[in-house]
Amino acid sequence: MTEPLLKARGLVKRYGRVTALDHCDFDLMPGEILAVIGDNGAGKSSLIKALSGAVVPDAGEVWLDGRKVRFTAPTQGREAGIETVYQTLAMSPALSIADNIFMGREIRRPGIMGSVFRMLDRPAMEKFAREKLSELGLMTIQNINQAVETLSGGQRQGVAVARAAAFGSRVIILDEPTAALGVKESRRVLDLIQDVRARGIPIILISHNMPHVFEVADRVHVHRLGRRHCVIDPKDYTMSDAVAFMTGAKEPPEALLSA
Amino acid sequence: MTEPLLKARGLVKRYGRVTALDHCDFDLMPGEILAVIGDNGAGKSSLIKALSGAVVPDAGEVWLDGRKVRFTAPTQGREAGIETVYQTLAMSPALSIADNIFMGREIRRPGIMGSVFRMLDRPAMEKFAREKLSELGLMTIQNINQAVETLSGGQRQGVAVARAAAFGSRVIILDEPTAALGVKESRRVLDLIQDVRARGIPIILISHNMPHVFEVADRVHVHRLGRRHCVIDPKDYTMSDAVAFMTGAKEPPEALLSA
Amino acid sequence: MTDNPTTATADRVAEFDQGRKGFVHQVQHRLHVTPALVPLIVLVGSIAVFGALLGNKFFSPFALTLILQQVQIVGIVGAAQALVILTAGIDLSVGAIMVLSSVIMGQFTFRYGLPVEVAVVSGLAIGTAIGAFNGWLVSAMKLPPFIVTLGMWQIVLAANFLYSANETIRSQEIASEAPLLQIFGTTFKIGGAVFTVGAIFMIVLTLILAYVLRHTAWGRHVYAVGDDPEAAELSGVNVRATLISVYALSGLICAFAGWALIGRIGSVSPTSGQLANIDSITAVVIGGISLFGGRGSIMGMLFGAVIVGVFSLGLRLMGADAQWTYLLIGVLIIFAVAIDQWIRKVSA
Amino acid sequence: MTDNPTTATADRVAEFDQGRKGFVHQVQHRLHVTPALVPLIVLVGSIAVFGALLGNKFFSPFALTLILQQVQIVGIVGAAQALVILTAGIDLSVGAIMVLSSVIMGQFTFRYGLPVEVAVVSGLAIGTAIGAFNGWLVSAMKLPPFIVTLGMWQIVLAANFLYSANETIRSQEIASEAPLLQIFGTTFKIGGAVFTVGAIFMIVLTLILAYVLRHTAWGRHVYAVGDDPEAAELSGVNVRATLISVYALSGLICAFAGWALIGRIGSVSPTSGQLANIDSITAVVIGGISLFGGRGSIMGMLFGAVIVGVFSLGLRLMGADAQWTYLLIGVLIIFAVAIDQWIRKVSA
Amino acid sequence: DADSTTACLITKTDTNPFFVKMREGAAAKAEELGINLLSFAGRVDGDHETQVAAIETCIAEGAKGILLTASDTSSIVPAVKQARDAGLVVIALDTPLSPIDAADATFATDNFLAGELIGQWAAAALGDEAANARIGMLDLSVSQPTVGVLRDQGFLTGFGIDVKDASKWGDEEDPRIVGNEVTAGNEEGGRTAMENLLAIDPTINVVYTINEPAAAGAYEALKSIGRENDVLIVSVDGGCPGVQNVVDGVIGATSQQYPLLMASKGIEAIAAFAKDGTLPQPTEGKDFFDTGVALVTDQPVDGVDSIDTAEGADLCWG
Ligand SMILES: Nc1ncnc2c1ncn2[C@@H]1O[C@H](COP(=O)(O)OP(=O)(O)OP(=O)(O)O)[C@@H](O)[C@H]1O
Ligand SMILES: Nc1ncnc2c1ncn2[C@@H]1O[C@H](COP(=O)(O)OP(=O)(O)OP(=O)(O)O)[C@@H](O)[C@H]1O
Ligand SMILES: O[C@@H]1[C@@H](O)[C@H](O)OC[C@H]1O
Ligand SMILES: [Mg+2]
Ligand SMILES: [Mg+2]
Repeated sequence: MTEPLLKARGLVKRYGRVTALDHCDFDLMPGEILAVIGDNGAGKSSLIKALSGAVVPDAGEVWLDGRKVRFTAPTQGREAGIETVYQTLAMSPALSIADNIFMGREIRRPGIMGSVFRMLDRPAMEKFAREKLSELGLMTIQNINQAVETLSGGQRQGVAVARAAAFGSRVIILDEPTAALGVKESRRVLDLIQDVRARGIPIILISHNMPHVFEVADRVHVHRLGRRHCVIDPKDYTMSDAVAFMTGAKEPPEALLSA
Repeated sequence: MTEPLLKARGLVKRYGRVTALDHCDFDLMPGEILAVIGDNGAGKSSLIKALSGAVVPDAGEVWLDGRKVRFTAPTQGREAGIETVYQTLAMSPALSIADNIFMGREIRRPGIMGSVFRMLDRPAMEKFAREKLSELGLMTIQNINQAVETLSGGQRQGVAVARAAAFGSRVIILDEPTAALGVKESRRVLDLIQDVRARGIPIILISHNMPHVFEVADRVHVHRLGRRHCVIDPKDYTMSDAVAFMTGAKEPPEALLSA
Repeated sequence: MTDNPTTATADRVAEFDQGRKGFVHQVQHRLHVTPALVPLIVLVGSIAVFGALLGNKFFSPFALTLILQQVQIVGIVGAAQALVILTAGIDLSVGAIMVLSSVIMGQFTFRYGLPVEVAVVSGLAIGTAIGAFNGWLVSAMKLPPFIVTLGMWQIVLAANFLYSANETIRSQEIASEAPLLQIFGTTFKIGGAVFTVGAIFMIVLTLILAYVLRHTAWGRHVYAVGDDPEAAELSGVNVRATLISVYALSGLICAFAGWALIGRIGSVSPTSGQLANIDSITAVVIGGISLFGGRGSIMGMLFGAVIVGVFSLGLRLMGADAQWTYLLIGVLIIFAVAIDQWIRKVSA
Repeated sequence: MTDNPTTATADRVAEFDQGRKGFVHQVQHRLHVTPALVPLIVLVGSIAVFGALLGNKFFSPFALTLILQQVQIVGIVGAAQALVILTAGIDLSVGAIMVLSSVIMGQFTFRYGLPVEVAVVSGLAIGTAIGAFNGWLVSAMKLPPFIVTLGMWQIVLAANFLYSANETIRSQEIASEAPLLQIFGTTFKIGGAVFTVGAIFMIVLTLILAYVLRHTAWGRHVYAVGDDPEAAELSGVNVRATLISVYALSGLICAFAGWALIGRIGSVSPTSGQLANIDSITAVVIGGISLFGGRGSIMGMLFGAVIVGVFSLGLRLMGADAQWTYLLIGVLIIFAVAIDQWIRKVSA
Repeated sequence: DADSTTACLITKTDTNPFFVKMREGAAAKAEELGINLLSFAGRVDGDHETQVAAIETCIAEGAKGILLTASDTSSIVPAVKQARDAGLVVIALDTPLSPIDAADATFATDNFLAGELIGQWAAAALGDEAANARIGMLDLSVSQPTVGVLRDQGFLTGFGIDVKDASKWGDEEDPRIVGNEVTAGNEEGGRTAMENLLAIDPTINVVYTINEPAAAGAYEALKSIGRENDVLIVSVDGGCPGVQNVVDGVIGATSQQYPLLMASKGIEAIAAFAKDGTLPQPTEGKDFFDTGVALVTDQPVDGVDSIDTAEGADLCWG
C-alpha cells in the first residue's frame, strides 16, 4: 500500500470549552480526491486548518510526504506546497483581485526596479490573474483591478479557487468551494478539481453538497464530533448512507470505523 | 381555501450589486409547518428577515392576517407576534442566558421597585428561562446566569430556540435551528416544533437538513436565485427531487412553479 | 473502537470542560466573572504599600478622604466616559462639555442675572443637548465616535472661550450671590475625614449607575449594544435610541461635573478641565472596562480613578518628581490592559 | 411564468447592476475609487476662496510656501500616523517620540559631546525602538493600540522631561557647534517662494510612502492587515511582522520629525510637540483615511494637513479670532467623515 | 487702507485673562493710533510652535512690528531673528527672551522684583515667626519657564532664603520650605497642589503662588479644612479679580503688573518705529523697559513700599 501524502494522527484542538478536534486522524493518498463531509460544527474546518497551518493543534502530529511537519502559520503550509481555500475566503475586500491572488507571493519587476525599488510587476500579475480566471470561466469580471468587495459572493469564491489552483503544488484544500456559486460556476469548479487531479495533485474537498461529493470523490472521510468517524468508498454507499453516518442516524460497519 | 396567515408579494432586496430577493412571493398558512429550502445564498435568510422586520425590502408587500404590514425594525415584527431565531443567533455574548432570553421585553419587579426604580424581576425571569430550557432538555446548563459566551454553539442555539418558542404568539421563524445541534438536541427541537404547531402557531423552518424537513414539514417552499421557485408537498416528492429542484438540476412540473 | 463514541462525545459538548481548571484558571475565571475585582485588588494593594511606606501621613482619614476629593471630577467625568465606552464608543468631548456647562451656569447667573436655579438647569440642559447631538451623529449618521467627539471637543471648547470671553467669575462673588453654584464644595468632617458633597456625589452616582446598568432593562441594553449592536437590534433592542440616550446621559453627567467643578475650585474658570478626556479614559481603562465595549463594570472605573489618585498623592508625599508619577501611570495603563487581555482569554 | 428564469437570474448575479448608476452614483463611485480626491477638491476650493477674499496677500508664492513650512511637522508626523491608522491602529505617542528623539539628538551632542552624526543616528534609533515596542505590544501581546500608545505617550513624555531636565538647547549654540541638527531648516528661495528642506522632506517622504504603499508587496500587506487581519494571515501575510514594521517605521518617521523640528524652531526644546497627536490625527481624518483601517491614501493625509494650514493661515490673515479657527476645524473634521461615510455607501 | 501700519500681538494663550487684558490694551491703543492690529496666541501654555507660525504670518502680512509674550523664551529666538531680519521690530512683553537682547526691546514687569516684594512683605508680616515659617511653593509648571523661576527665586530672596542656583527652583535646602508643587497657573491646579502640600505638612503658614488663579485655588483647599484665616497667601499679577481677592482676604499681598500698559507702550513703540525707525530705550540701569510693579496690600509693612487695594483696583490690569 502506498504511503499517504498527507497524514495526521491524534489531532486535538480546543477553543475554550469547545473541543473542535478530538484525537482526529487523517490520510490523504497521492493523487486522490478526498471528500470530507460532516455536520455543521463537526470540526471539518478545524481539521483542514490544522493541516494547513492556520491553527496550531493542541496535540497530535502531521506528516507531509512521510516527513513530520509542524506549521505554526499559514504561510508555512503554503511554502510546503499546501494551498487552501478557506470557508471564510480570506480576501482583503479593499484590495484588487490581482493583489489578492498574489498576496504574500507578489512578483517583482525584473532588474533594478524590482531588486532595489522592490516594485511590483503589476502587468505580469494581472496577466496571470486574468488567465486563471478565464480558465474558471469567470469572464464576467471586467476589470482585474477592481476591488474584491465589488464582486458578488460567487465571484469571490471563484477568485479564491483560482488562487489555490494556480499555486498549489502538493495539496489543494477546498473548504466548501461551491457554497456561494451558481450552477454553472459550480460545474466549472468541479471540472477544475478534476483537471488538478489530472495534474497529479491531490485535493481535499469539504462540501455539504452530496451530489458533488459523490460525483468527484475517490474516498469520503466522514467527520463526526471532532474526529474521523469512518472512511467510505462512494461507489459502495449511497448519499443517504453517507448522510446517515454523518448524522449518527446509522452506524457504519465495524470495518470502516477508524481506530 | 383559507387565507394565508402571512403573505408576501414581489419582495425585492438588493445589497449593493447583489440581488438577494428578486420579486419573491411567500405564503404561510395558519397552523402549518412550512419548510424553506434552497442553496446557500439563495436568499432564504433575506426572505425571513424581510418578513420579520430585520431588513426593509426595497419593494414588495407583506400581509399578516390579511392586514398589510410594513415593519421597519425587528422590534415591530416581534410586537406583531412574529418571533425569529436568526441564523446568526442574535445573542449578546457577555450577557447571561436569562438576560438574552428577555432582551427587549424584560419583566420588572411588581410594585414600587418596578414602577419607580425600574428594577428587573430577576427571579421571575430566571425561573421562566429555566423552565423553557428544561422543556428543550437543555438541562446540562447549570447556571442560568452564566454568560452566553460560555455556552457551546449547540447550547446557544437551544437558548435561541427556547426564546422564540416562549414568546412567539402568531408566527415562529427558525433559520437553521438545528445547524449547531447534536443529534439528541436536534430531536428535541423537532419535537418542540411539533408541540408549537399543536398550540396552533404556524412555523417557518429554514433547513439544509432534508431528513428533518421531510419529517416535519407540511409544505416545502423551494427557494432559488432570490425567489420562490416552487412549493412542493413532501408526501409527493423525494428528498432527491427536492434537492434537484433546489439546485436547478431538475425543473419542477409547470403546475408547481410559482407565478 | 469504543462501542458508543457518539453519546460520550455528544455529552461532552454540552458539558463543562473540567480538565484544565487549575488554580490559575480558577483565578482567571473569578476575575473574568467579576471585572471590578482586579482594580479593587490593585487599589487595596497600592493603599497598603503606600501606607507601609509613608505611615499615617498617608494612611490617615484626612489623606484618604483627600484622595476622594482630588479624584471627584475625574470620577464623575469617568462615569460619563464609562457609559460611552460600554457601548464601544469613546467621548473626547467630555472635558469641553463640562467646562462649557460650568461657564453657562456662571454666566447665566452673573451676566444675565437669571435665577441661579434656572442657570443650573440651563447648564445641565445644554450639556445634555450636546451629548445627544454626539449620539445622533454616532447612531443615526453612523459616524465613528472618535471623530465625532474629536470634532465636537474642538467646537465646544472654542465656543466656551468665545462665549465666556475668558472671564473668570470669582469664588467670593459666587459665595455671596449664588451659593447654590458651589454646593458641591460643601464639606463635612467626620473625625479627621473630610468629605465634600462632590466626592459623595461621585460615589452615589457610580452606585446608581451600577444599579441601573445591572438591574434595569436600559442597562442591559447598553451592554448588549456594546457587545454586538447587530445582535442587539435583532433581539429587540432599539439601538439608536439606546445610543442617543447614552451620549445624552453622558452629556448630562459632564454638566454635573461642571457644577461639581465650581464647587471644587470655587470659581467659574473657562480654562479648567483640559485634561479631563485623558484622565477619564485612563480611569476607565485602569478600571478594566473594555474599549471594545460590552464588558466591565462602572465600579471598576471608580476604583481606577482612585488608583490614579492614590499613586499621585502617594508619590508626591514620597517626594517623587511629578514626572515620575506620569511615567508610572503610563506603565499602569499598559499593565492594566495586559491583565485584562489575560483574563479575557478564559472566554476565547 | 417565464420560460427560463434560471439562466436570466443566474447571469445577473455575476453581472454589474447598471440600474442605479445615476450621476450622483457615478460621482460617489469615482470618489470611492480615488480616496485622495475629496481632500484635494477641498484643498483647491479653500485656496481659491481665501485667494479671492485676501488677494495676493494670500495668493502669493511666499504665502503659499509659508503654509508648507508651517505644516511640515504635522505633515511628517501625519505620515507616521497614517501608516498606523491604515492598519486600523492609532498612535497617540507620535508627539512624544518626536520630542524625545529631538532631545536625544541635542543632548547626545551637547551633554556627552558625541559627534553630531552619532547623536542623530541615536535619536533615529531610539524613535524606531519605541515604535517597534509599541508594535510588539499591539501585535504579539494583542493589546489595543489606543491604550498601548496612550500609556507610551505618558511614559515617553515623562522620560523626555526627566532626561532633558527641561533644558532648552539654544539655537545659537546649535548653529555654531552642530549645524547638522538644523539642516531641515535650510531655506531655498525660488522667486518669491521659500522652501525649507523640512517642507521638501515632508513632500518627498509622502511621495515615497505613496509609492511603497501602492507598488511594493509590503505596502499591499499594510492595507491587507488593516482591512482584515485574519484574512491577511490566512492568505499568507505575516501579520505580526507587518504590524511591528509599521509601528517601528512610524517611530522612525517621528524621530525624523524631531530632527525637522530642530530645523524649524532652531533650538531643542522638550516642551515642543504637545499637540502633534491631535494635529496628526486631524490631518489623517480630513485626508480621508478610514480610522477602521485599510482604506485611504497617504496623499490624502498630506492634503489634509495642508487644508488645516490653509484654513489657519487664511483665517489668521483675515483677522479672525483663533478660537473661530478651531471651531471651524472641528466642523471640518465631522464634515470630512460624514462625506467619507457617504462615499463608502457605494461599496455596501 | 494699504498704507496703514500693521502690528501683531502674539500671546502665550488667548484664554488666560492676563493676556486677554493685554490684547484689549493693544487693541485700544492701536485703534487710537490708527494701527491695524492682528492678534495671535498659542493653543495651550507652552505651545511655541504656533507662536512661530504666528511670527511667520506677521512677516507675510508685512507687519511693521510684533509684540510677543514668548512661551519658550529661547526656542522662539530664531523665529524672532527671522522677523527682525525682515525689517520688523520685535518687542517682548511680560516675558524677556533669553538672551534678552534677542528682541529689540522688552516691556515687562521685573518678575524677580515682583517676587522679591511679596517675599519681603511675607517675611515682615510674620516678624520673628519668619524663622519658623512653613512655606509652600506653588509654581507654574515642571518645564520651569523663566517667569515662574524669576518670581519663585525672587520670593525666596525677598523672604531671606538662599536660592542656590537662581536659574531653577526646587534646589533649595532651607528646611522652612515644605515643597514645590506645580499648578499650571489655574484654580484646579492650585487647589490640588495646595492639598498635596497640606498632606505633607498641615502646618504650612506661608504660600507663594505663581499667579492669582492658582492662589484662588489654594485658598479653596485651605478653606475646606478651615485654615484659610491662618495662612498668608502671596501672589503676582494684581488683576482686577486678584485685587478684589486681596480686599476679601484671600490673598495677603500681590505684586501688580500692568499688561495694558505693556501692550499700549508696545503699540506706541511700533508706531514710532514705523514712522522714523526709532527704537524704544530701556529703563535706566536695566536691560528692559520696566513697566513697573507695585505691591498691593491692605496690611502695609515697614520697609516695603505698597499701595492699598483702592489704588490697586484703580490700576488693575492697567
Ligand atoms: N475561532 C474559534 N473560536 C471558538 N470556537 C471555534 C472557533 N473555530 C471553530 N470553533 C468551534 O469549533 C467547532 C468546530 O468548528 P468547525 O468550523 O471546525 O466546524 P465545521 O465542521 O467546519 O462546520 P461547518 O460545516 O459549519 O463549516 C464548532 O463548535 C465551532 O464553534
Ligand atoms: N448584509 C448583507 N450585505 C451584503 N450582502 C448580503 C447581506 N446579507 C445577505 N447578502 C447577500 O445576499 C444573498 C442572499 O443571502 P442570504 O443570507 O439571504 O442567503 P441564504 O439563502 O440564507 O443562504 P444560507 O443558506 O447560506 O444561509 C447572498 O449573496 C449574500 O451574500
Ligand atoms: O505674567 C503672566 C502671569 O501673570 C500669568 O498669569 O501667567 C502667565 C505669565 O506670563
Ligand atoms: Mg467549516
Ligand atoms: Mg441563511
